Amino acid sequence: SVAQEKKTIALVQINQQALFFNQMNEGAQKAADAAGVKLVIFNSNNEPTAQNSAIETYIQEKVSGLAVVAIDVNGLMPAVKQAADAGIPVVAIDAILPAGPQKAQIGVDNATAGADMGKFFLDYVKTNMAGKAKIGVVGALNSYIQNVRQEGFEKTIKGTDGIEIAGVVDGQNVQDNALSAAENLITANPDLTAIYATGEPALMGAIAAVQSQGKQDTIKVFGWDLTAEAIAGIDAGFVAAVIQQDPSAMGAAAVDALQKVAAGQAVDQNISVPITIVTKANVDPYRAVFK
Amino acid sequence: MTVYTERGQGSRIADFFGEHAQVLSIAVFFAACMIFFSVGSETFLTSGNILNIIRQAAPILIVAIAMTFVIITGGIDLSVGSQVALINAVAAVVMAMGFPWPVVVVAMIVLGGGLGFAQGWFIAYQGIPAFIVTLAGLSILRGFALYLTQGYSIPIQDAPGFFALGRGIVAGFPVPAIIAVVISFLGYVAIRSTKYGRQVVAVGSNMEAARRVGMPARWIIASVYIISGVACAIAGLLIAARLGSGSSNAAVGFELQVIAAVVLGGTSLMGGRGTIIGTVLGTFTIAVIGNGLILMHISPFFTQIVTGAIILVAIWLNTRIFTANFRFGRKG
Amino acid sequence: MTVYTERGQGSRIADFFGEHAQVLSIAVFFAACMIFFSVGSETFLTSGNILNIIRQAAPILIVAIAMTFVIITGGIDLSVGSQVALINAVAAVVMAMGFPWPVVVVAMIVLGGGLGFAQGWFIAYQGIPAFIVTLAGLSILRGFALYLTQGYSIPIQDAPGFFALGRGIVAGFPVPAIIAVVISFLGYVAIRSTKYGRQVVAVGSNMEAARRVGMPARWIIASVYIISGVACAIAGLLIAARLGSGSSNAAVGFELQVIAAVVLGGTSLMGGRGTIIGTVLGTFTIAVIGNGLILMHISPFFTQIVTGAIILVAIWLNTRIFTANFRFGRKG
Amino acid sequence: MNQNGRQVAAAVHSGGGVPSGGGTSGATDSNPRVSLRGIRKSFGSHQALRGVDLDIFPGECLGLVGDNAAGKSTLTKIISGTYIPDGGTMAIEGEEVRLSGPADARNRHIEMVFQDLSLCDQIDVVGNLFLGRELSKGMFLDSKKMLTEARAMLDALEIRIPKLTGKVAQLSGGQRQAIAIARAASFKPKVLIMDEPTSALAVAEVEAVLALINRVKAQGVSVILITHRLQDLFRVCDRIAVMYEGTKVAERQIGGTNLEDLVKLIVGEGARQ
Amino acid sequence: MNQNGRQVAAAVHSGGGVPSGGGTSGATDSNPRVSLRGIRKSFGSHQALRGVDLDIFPGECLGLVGDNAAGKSTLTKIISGTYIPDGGTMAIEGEEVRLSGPADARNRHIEMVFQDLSLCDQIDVVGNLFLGRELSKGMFLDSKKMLTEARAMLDALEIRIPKLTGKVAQLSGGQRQAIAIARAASFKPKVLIMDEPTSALAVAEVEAVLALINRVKAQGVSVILITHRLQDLFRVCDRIAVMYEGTKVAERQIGGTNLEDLVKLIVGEGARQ
Ligand SMILES: Nc1ncnc2c1ncn2[C@@H]1O[C@H](COP(=O)(O)OP(=O)(O)OP(=O)(O)O)[C@@H](O)[C@H]1O
Ligand SMILES: Nc1ncnc2c1ncn2[C@@H]1O[C@H](COP(=O)(O)OP(=O)(O)OP(=O)(O)O)[C@@H](O)[C@H]1O
Ligand SMILES: O[C@@H]1[C@H](O)[C@H](O)CO[C@H]1O
Ligand SMILES: [Mg+2]
Ligand SMILES: [Mg+2]
Repeated sequence: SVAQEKKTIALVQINQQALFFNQMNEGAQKAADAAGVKLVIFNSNNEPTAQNSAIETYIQEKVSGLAVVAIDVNGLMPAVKQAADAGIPVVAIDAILPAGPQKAQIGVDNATAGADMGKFFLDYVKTNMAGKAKIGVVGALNSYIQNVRQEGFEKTIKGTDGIEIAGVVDGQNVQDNALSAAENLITANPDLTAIYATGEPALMGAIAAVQSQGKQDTIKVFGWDLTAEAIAGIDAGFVAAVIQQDPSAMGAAAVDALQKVAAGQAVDQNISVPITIVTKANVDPYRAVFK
Repeated sequence: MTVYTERGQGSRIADFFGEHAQVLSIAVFFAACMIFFSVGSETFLTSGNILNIIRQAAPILIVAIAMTFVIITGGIDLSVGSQVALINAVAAVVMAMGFPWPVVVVAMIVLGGGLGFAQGWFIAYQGIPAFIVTLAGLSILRGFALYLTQGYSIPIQDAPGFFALGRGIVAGFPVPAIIAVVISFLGYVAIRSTKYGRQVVAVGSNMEAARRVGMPARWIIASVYIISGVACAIAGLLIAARLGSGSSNAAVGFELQVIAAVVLGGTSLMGGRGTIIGTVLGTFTIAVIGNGLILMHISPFFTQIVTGAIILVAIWLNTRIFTANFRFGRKG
Repeated sequence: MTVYTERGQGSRIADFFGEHAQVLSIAVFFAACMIFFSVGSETFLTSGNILNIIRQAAPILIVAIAMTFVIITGGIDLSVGSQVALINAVAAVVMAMGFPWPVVVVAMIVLGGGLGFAQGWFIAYQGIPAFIVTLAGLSILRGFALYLTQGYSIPIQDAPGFFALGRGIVAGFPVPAIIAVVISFLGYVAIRSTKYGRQVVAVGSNMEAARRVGMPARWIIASVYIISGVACAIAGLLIAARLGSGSSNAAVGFELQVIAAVVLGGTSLMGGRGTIIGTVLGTFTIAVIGNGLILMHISPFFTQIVTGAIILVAIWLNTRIFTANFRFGRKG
Repeated sequence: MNQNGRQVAAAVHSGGGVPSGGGTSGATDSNPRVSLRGIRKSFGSHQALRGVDLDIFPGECLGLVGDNAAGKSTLTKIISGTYIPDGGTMAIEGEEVRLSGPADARNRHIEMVFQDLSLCDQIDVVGNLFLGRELSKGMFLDSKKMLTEARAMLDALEIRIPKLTGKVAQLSGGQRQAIAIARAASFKPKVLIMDEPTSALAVAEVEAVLALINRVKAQGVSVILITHRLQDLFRVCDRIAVMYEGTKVAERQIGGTNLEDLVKLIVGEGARQ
Repeated sequence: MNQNGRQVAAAVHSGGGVPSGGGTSGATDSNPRVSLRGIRKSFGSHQALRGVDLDIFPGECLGLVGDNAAGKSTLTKIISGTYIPDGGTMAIEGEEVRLSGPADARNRHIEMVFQDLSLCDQIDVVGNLFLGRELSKGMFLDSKKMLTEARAMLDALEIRIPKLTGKVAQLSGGQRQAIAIARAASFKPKVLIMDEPTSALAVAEVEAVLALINRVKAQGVSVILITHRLQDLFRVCDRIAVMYEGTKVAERQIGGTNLEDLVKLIVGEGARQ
């Protein structure tokens, strides 16, 4: 049974190595504090079955709500259903679960956002790069979401005149691997003029690679997830645009949704947390967040 | 006055403790963990939670049993996580093609054995160190899983019989737990009481001696990797059945968990020495710690630190207090 | 007619090949990779790309040199990735506090040595298997890194001197490459020509014999983990300088890369046998493969598969063709 | 196989009463059980054996002596299938064979006590005695029966090992050697090779081993005994072959030699050309 | 340390010409170099040594004999610091010491040839000879000097090892043993313990070792020789101690015993009560 006065909500996280997830945790924590509930967080360190095991354990503990950030979106469903059967409401954050008993899906539409970035990229090339670009992708092939982002982006730009796609390298969602992969991408394509990075480790790696290769003047970087380094890159001019999700808001929204469900109120099935494409023009407000 | 006297018979109890120091100490440590978490969390000792732990530990236990064989021969299998992921992914892909699940189960076990044999062949017949072969296997097999799924997770639909493998309950016990117990028992009997088990120990103890007495040393070495492959197949199927999906991300870091469980159970990485009971206790110790820390609401920032520290302390006690005490028994 | 004749002097060349089979074969394989990629990609042999490879390989090489010492003693250090991450994170945190970078560099090297000693103490003085100690270390130290950074990557600002460590060029060579070369050279001399190197080999070859001839066996074992810790500190600093930030995410999976490089270079995981030249060649072989595959535009879905397969083939050739041929030399 | 005429064979065979050098050991009336011709073996550039001919007859004990590193162990390891020779032929009971490995040799009833003993340290005494020949009941090891028989095997060698279910790792040097001897001698070998079997044994145990050799000889077993305790040779051997630097330099009937002669042959004095 | 009176000591000491059982070895004029009292050592529940007293004098060779597993190796390993005894005392030149380990013993010039030889297989012959005593020039190994000296060390034992820079792993049994002996004998020991040093050696090499023992004895070294080749004892030993099942059961001056007597003492016949 749960701590007597306080209700407990559990957040099952993917990892804590990306800032993104930590900000989500912080947002959720703040919201939980505000609502007077206890929040417990489980870090599954990228292991899908560990997420199922954690949920099963929380069910035994009879927590009052579960927020999940899935690694294997299909594989998590049995545990989600089990929780629902046990009367515990579940909301999903970030990774999109297939249809099921979860009360809400919180996050961004990654395919659309990827496509949005694609459009932004095309505009950018037209106006700033004389309509010609050779772009390489630093991806994370083991991340479902990042594959969706990659596809959304590639679909949008494919076939456009003047745009050449140099290929994809796999950073495996690990920063150093992304760095080496990005460096190799750059040396393999000396005429590369743009990079698209599908997530935080990939973007960090891409930025460091551009710096270490001294290509700040010739390569423009587009990517996901702001960090202090990304902001510095925007200031330096070689990072053109970064999609900023609002992980903290996602975490908070999850707690709020669970609170509402517990109170018997209705929640939207899809709680969209809007993205911002951050460029030199609108970066200022983010400086405080990433100090 | 010359006195010829024979040495006395040694104390049987001291000998027993001395010989089984490893298993006894992990047993004591396991019991300590159980008590600690029972006191620390009301949920811990509920039957639901205990069954949970057993179900969750089943895939690790199955592979750890096989890994015990591998390590007893002085080898290692770093590719188990990747093998599990590949089987997991292939099973989902093949079932999505419409093959009936019993066929898939058999096919996956054969595939697992085949993967194991391929690695075993390099190790036993080509003399390449197990560490490097299975490290290459780790990379290659997960690469295949990734390629096959293209990074997506493949849902498994409408196979209630298959799902029962991962989620079913028979006579109050989770099916995976029953499978794991049966496999542990088989492993126990095989190591202790069969000719094959004796061969495995002999090869691990002194490979050249085993060869010289006419044992098929190479084949024995290859065979433990087949066992490991089959165990990975079973674990991969159980995970697929539990999760209802196949994904190349399954079982990341699994190899280290499994090896930790085996070593914690007193099996020597130098080969020649190991017990199934130790492995079972080692596996459950790790599973209990994982579960207990969740229930104790340890901050996720600390879980890695605490888990590592507990394992270190467990082995340390094991080495210092138990083994030392028994070894230098009658010091006083 | 009884004829007493002495055996002839063996061929010196055959002996030379026999003794250095491991190093020679990885050298040949490395050369083969170089030729293959030079033909397959125009960019490969450009000086920019070569410098690139060397710079990327530097942190791995530095730690691999230290790991060679560890493995020669019959040990292993699985915690190197986590040590690198922790140093990387602490360095950034401390620099953000305003300490001047040279102080931080020295402090981090001391910290690395301390971490190494802590692990070495458990291994050498408490007799706990290196595998388990450093596996616990892997978990604990990354946990600390995580806790310290709270998941943030900590930017390092305004330390051009420090950045030069990771990105600078001196006399046309990247600074990390120069550091790695110096360390490799020191390692080479230490193993081959110093008393300490002899002690390391002796302990790995026959620990009890080393002890019996009065060598400080425990201390020698502990010392290689200190070396490993210091090497990790240097690597962590280079990575921090190169990335311009510190993060607990650094060097994930690093341990397996490093061990693969060492083993590929012919160092035996059983201890007692290993060379620095082999490790250098092993490291560069892996680095060249990673780089070459990207230049050849291999689909990223295949890189893991191809990398693993190439390593396996390299070792296989090594074992089969070279070693066998030299060993059974004059079969004809 | 021919079970008769063993005693005879041991007495009748002739074979170089004179040193026979590179040649064969001369004509003989009985057929050798094992016959080696021109055996060569190199390790890297080191020629351990440079063309050795040797015959061993049923029911005889052949002493194999020579300086350290002369190649005695290497030669006998070839007979026991442990090494595959680089050149030369081997015939067992007249039939030319190429042993594929130790299992093959053991199947042909060739047993060997190795100089390094080749025990499995982590296995108990009983297990080592039955290594590769475990008794089983159905699928399972018959531990009880093995324990009983093991005791009998060791008693025959008069060795005192209190606990047969203890691991062999920590036994004394002599105890370990006794186990290796008992293992090789107990399973009805036709050829029994003993590479310095008594080097670590105490007096009584040495006597027991010599008695054992005489016993199995009488049963028709061919024994090859490598030893540096030359006086022992005269108590059990029928014939002695001397090796020097990878070659066989002499062969003597036991009646036609003495200690002094042997020592001279071994160190290569006098006979050197 | 006292460099005089060694020859004397070797001749003068008396010590139990009669079996001395559990007691001390009797009064003596000279001071023992090493003196053990009541040494006990158990492994698990097995009592390897059950209270042993022993004195070794300068310039004498003490033969230590006994059945297999009697505890000879264990006892000498205690003297060489390899094992720490569970009970009893040890005095070196009158001063009671507790050896902290083999390094300590080696610093006190106690050297031992181990029954298992304790060589490092992956190190070359020279390296094994100088193991733990590497010669260096500044920071670096002085390989050249070590090579020259190694050759001299081995020549003294008349052992033939063609390539001193080869690894010892593949050497023959006798060659390996010779290396172990050369290592222990070459660094001016005061106490030289040899645990079956000649078991794998050929005739000439055995002679060389016996000569070596007589040579070092003459220089005042105390030698403890464990061997099962009883006749060798009479060529080098001054006194013989007999062990039985973890105890010392007898001590004899060499003049007061013969082969037959020793065999009886070893197997416990006649003297048993
Ligand atoms: N596996 C091996 N690899 C390399 N060299 C070897 C190997 N085995 C033996 N040798 C070499 O072959 C030669 C003969 O060795 P062998 O062991 O046959 O001698 P031996 O006559 O048995 O000597 P001993 O009486 O000392 O046992 C030696 O010089 C030895 O170094
Ligand atoms: N490290 C050890 N652990 C356990 N038992 C041991 C150990 N060393 C020796 N023993 C036991 O102690 C007893 C005495 O052994 P030790 O080696 O001293 O005999 P020994 O007199 O040297 O015999 P041998 O002539 O056969 O060499 C034996 O029964 C042996 O099994
Ligand atoms: O959406 C998140 C973040 O973008 C981060 O880059 C890690 O992976 C994804 O799940
Ligand atoms: Mg030999
Ligand atoms: Mg002994």
